[in-house]
Amino acid sequence: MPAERAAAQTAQEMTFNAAIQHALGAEMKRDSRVILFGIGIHHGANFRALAEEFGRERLFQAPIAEQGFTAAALGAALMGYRPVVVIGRGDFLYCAMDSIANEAAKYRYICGGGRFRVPMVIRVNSTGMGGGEGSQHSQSVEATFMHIPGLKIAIPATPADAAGLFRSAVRDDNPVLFFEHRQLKRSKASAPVPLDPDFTVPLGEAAIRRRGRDLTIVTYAYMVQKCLAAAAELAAGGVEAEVIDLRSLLPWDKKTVLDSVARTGRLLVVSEDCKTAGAGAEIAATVAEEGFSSLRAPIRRLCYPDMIVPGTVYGESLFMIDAKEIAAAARGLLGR
Amino acid sequence: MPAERAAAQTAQEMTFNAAIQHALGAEMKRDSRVILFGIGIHHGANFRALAEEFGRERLFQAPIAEQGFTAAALGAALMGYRPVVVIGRGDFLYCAMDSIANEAAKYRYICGGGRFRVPMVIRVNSTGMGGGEGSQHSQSVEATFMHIPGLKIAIPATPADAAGLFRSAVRDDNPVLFFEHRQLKRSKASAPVPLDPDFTVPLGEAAIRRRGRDLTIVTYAYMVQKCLAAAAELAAGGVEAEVIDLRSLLPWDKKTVLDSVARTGRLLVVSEDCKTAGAGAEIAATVAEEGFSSLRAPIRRLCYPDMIVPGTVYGESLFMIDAKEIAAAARGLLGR
Amino acid sequence: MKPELEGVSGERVLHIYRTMVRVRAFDEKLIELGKRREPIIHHPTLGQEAPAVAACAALNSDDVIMPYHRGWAWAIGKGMEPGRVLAELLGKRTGYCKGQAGPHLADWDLGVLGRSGIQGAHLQIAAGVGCALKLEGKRRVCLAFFGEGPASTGAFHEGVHLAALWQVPVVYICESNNYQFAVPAREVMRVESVAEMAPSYRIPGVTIDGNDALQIFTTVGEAIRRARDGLGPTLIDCRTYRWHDSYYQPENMATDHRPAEEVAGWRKKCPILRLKARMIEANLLSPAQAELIEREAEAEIESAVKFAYESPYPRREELTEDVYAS
Amino acid sequence: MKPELEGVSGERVLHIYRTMVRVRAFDEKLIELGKRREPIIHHPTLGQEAPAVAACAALNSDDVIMPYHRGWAWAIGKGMEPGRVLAELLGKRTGYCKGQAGPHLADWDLGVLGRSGIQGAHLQIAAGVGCALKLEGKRRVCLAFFGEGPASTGAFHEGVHLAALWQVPVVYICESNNYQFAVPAREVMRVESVAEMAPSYRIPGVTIDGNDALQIFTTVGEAIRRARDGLGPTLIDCRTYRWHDSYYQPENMATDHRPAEEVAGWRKKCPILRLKARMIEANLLSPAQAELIEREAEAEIESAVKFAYESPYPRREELTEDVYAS
Ligand SMILES: Cc1ncc(C[n+]2csc(CCOP(=O)(O)OP(=O)(O)O)c2C)c(N)n1
Ligand SMILES: Cc1ncc(C[n+]2csc(CCOP(=O)(O)OP(=O)(O)O)c2C)c(N)n1
Ligand SMILES: [Mg+2]
Ligand SMILES: [Mg+2]
Repeated sequence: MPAERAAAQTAQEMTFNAAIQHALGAEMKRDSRVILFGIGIHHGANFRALAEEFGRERLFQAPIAEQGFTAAALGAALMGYRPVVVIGRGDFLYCAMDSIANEAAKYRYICGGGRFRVPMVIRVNSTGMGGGEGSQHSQSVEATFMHIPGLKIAIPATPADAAGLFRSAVRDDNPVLFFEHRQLKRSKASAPVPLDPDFTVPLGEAAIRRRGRDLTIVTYAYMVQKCLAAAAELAAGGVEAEVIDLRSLLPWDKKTVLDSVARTGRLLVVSEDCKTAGAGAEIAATVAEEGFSSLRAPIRRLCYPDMIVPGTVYGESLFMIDAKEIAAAARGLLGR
Repeated sequence: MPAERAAAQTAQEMTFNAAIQHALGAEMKRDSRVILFGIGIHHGANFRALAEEFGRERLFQAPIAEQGFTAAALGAALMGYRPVVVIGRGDFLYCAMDSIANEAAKYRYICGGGRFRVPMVIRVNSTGMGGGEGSQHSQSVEATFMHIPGLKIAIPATPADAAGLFRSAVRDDNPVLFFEHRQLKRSKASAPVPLDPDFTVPLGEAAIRRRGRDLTIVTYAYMVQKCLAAAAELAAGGVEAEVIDLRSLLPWDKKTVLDSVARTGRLLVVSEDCKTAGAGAEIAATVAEEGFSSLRAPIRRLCYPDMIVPGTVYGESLFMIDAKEIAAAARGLLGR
Repeated sequence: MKPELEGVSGERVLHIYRTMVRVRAFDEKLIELGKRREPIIHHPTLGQEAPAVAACAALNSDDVIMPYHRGWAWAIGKGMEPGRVLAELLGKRTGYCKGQAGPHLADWDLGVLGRSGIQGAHLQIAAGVGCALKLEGKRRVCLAFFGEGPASTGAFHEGVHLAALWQVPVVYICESNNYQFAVPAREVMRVESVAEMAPSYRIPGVTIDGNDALQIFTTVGEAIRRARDGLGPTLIDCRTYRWHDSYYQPENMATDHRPAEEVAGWRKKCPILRLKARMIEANLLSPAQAELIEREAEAEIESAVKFAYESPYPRREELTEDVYAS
Repeated sequence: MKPELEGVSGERVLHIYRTMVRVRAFDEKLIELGKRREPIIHHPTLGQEAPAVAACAALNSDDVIMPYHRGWAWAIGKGMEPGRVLAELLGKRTGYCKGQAGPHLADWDLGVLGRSGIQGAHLQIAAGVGCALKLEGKRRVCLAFFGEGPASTGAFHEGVHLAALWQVPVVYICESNNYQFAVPAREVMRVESVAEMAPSYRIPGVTIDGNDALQIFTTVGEAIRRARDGLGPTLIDCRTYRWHDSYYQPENMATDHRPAEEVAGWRKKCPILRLKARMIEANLLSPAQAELIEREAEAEIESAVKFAYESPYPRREELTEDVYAS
């Protein structure tokens, strides 16, 4: 979309992916220090136009070398640039794990004294199930990175949040992992995406997607839709669920969650990652520590089972969490 | 120690490290399929004798290539060998993350049908703080791997457990991470180490190190000592803490923990890893789900703060969890 | 004297030819299914059938392979049945991995050691497979296939280096097809042939015509002999080309920006037609026989499709069994 | 005409000489402290002072370096003060990183970009530093130092390859000292010189005498010029040797199993004595001046030690500030 037209509009309906691309283009225009690293970015559908607009020099096209080009982005960030690293699948973050967890997350600290900054975004083009691409292309790995101080994590559920969080990530002076769920990429939301270059969503702030007094459902990314569908179903049965979309996982919005649980007394955490030591564990543990007195029932986590993602569309379909399951878990918590 | 003498004895006082070396030598003798992979293993103090006894062919000495030789061990395991991979520091597991989390953990599953097995041990020679070696040699990374189905994790606190769990790990048909805390390596325990080649400690079973009715302290590895010291201090003040040493983190012994909390009604989890999304989160979350009705107070996690390990002995010393802090946290839970 | 062609026995030549025809027929069918949005993962290998087929033809049946993502030439070359391959891709219980592996595809009895979705990882795993083969001392070998893409990964460097250090019986076979998905290889590689990297590991590096099945058979055969004799790994770069776009999804937003003449030029170098012409010339094949082989392949693939589609799906519980071995 | 030695200006030669002497004095002092169980991390670099000192001497002050674990030749070579280095190792607030980094050691103003504890990681980070330097267009360069150990890592392969692909101004300088901790390099490497790997990236690879400070200065200088001119990275292997065991801990269970004659032989090739002899011969240095330089170095190190030990420790809160930038 040409900039002139964009300026004329204040908001526009876009897919999740288009919203991020729009924000990326705007950030590259706004700040010449924003540069890209990734595989095939002089050719891929998402990047060709950027290469044309901003010149190939700002898009460091890499071979298959996630460890290497993620570390390279760190190097450029140290010198004052603001790289965005494009990673094809969440699973490939494990290929770059040293560069992320040992280097980028710690580099400011190990250089000491606060003079060094690591303003970089690791943009995960696709995370989660739904493509039948096999167990090394379909994991939800976000919890792994919640445990690494020095990192931040954004994981939006709507096109507008994706745009707003992406801008915040690019402008942040720390390494930010930005996860895009594969099932959201082409989705549009009812709310249009603000085009204002100053529209940002702060890292670390949750959004209450639906108000309710009977229980709190905490979730993020693709599962937000499922939880909202479950909440609608529950409402039909007279149960009012509050649905919180975390939007960021590091830092995550403790206060919004604790306030909600203080009102509802019940917590259901829904996430697509494996249950054990997953994102839900941290939410649940924190509420058991800091919100204990409000709790009127056990906390419940509804997650992907502790297993490996099957390598086919059919196999995946057998394990996808759906609204019915969520509603059933919620009713279970309420003893109904 | 020559085998003849060992056979004559039934148990012997040994350091933690020596207990593991003894078990490793015994396993290599017992099963010729047990082979080693690692850096410097034809020369390092721990391995030279094994190279002499069993021949260098069984010890695949590698250059610095953790990703590569961990994957190589997987390859040998697939073909029926039982490799033990030696990794210098827990932090270096992130260098081998793809080989561990995407390959070894999933390989049996992605090969389908159950004909493939991955009997391998990843022995982490040193994990945790205390050496002043810097933030990339001193992390506690175990929680990262609790989230990866397909793996098992052993993390002993005593020489006898180290020997027994090591044997179980070598005999297990799945990839097992075996963590040796740096502060335990040269420690001896009062209880001698059984030398019987059939002495094993099963993976997934906790040990109650001290009985108590007032609260449950769940911990593992080096923190076990600190928790026992705290329990002694608490006992002097009339508080009886039960101390559970998890010994394994995947699978971990839910039942022992839940049973204990059912008796005490209070849970303190102590671990040296960073708090957010750490091992303690899973324990706390599980108890908040499945032991909620027993809880008479909020759960409390006492962990390393969400920060990076300083690069000096002095810096580390400022952040080490000590018995006093543990005792104070316990008293806090009891409102005393 | 038995008939032979360029030093390869007539029987092997016929086997290679027939296998390539079967691979092609299967590939074309899968592309067709893919375009109909059938839920399968398939990276077409049209035009580059020769390396994997000819290399597998040089193996004994107890040798093993570590394959890669592109196509199923290695699968069929190593003895897998198209019906059970497709069943696996569809997630059917009759697949090689009871429907849980999909494209990862493995078979213990055939020595197909699974296919990681992580580019390059298997080049390291193969080094360790080699350790096992060396220790067991049965002169077995492992072939590891890959595209030129993972030659840029740390996994390649660590894996090939370890194989060389330990002198294990692994042959690394690169199918260089000038592109890595949509990216021209020359934009992301410094060398022209991956074999140029062999000196870093002091192993033999050979660049050959990847559309010449017999040259591949002979070169890989020589590398296999070296491996069996304990002389360590060899790195072979087979120069070839795929005719089709990297993937086939209809909604794939055309990742194929290759010049039409380039594709057309390579189509003329079809490895199947080329072998066929030489066989006919050498009286190893008659046009009628060739026709028959094609018919048989088509019939085989038709019944494979029928088999796969008619097969049942596994139950949910069946897909949770193999996370851990007990 | 200004005096010069083998094409290097007398002033530079003197600087290199003096710096090596200072590095040596500091190193000996740290070994002494280490043996007394003072809580510092130090990998002695005695005998291999030349590469880092001479290479840094070829830089402009606004150029940057990415160092590695062995010794502090790069630190002092790039202008760091021994007192603040030791203060950092001891965890004192007056250290370069206020006592929180220890051996990781960095300084923004001096262009010392920190030292990862992960072998090889910085070879990739350096490639990206090079991207920044290339984009900013000020003809600055980055030197990346390493031992021959990480040449086996995937990080080396990916890092050097990326630097070559992007043609960024990075010079990779390997200090090959025949051992990787206690392991003889020949047991875990196929090549003799890391420079043999340069063809994999189609960049210049040069092997030079790592105990000849002037040859290093000249060779690195040439590589720096290429880098500034946009001709991309160079890989330089400096053949050298460390006299001391890899580490100094008294409880270190003697990891040093090197033949005594081997060590003695290399001691005779001392890079400092060698340069000194040539300088004296060329009338660039008198024995009295040499004596003075040594005295000054000793005095400097004495006061550095005093400074470091007398410095205060940071408070706990100070060490929690830099996890995130705000
Ligand atoms: C670690 C990793 N990064 C990225 C990918 C995505 N990916 C799959 S195939 C491929 C290109 C492979 O190119 P090449 O090896 O030349 O094989 P070809 O497709 O040409 O046959 C990429 C980037 C991956 N699977 N693994
Ligand atoms: C990824 C990783 N693996 C292992 C180590 C432990 N380690 C530190 S230095 C070293 C050997 C380095 O050898 P070399 O590069 O030759 O340097 P030298 O010590 O000889 O100067 C090893 C194995 C590490 N720091 N990082
Ligand atoms: Mg290719
Ligand atoms: Mg060395």
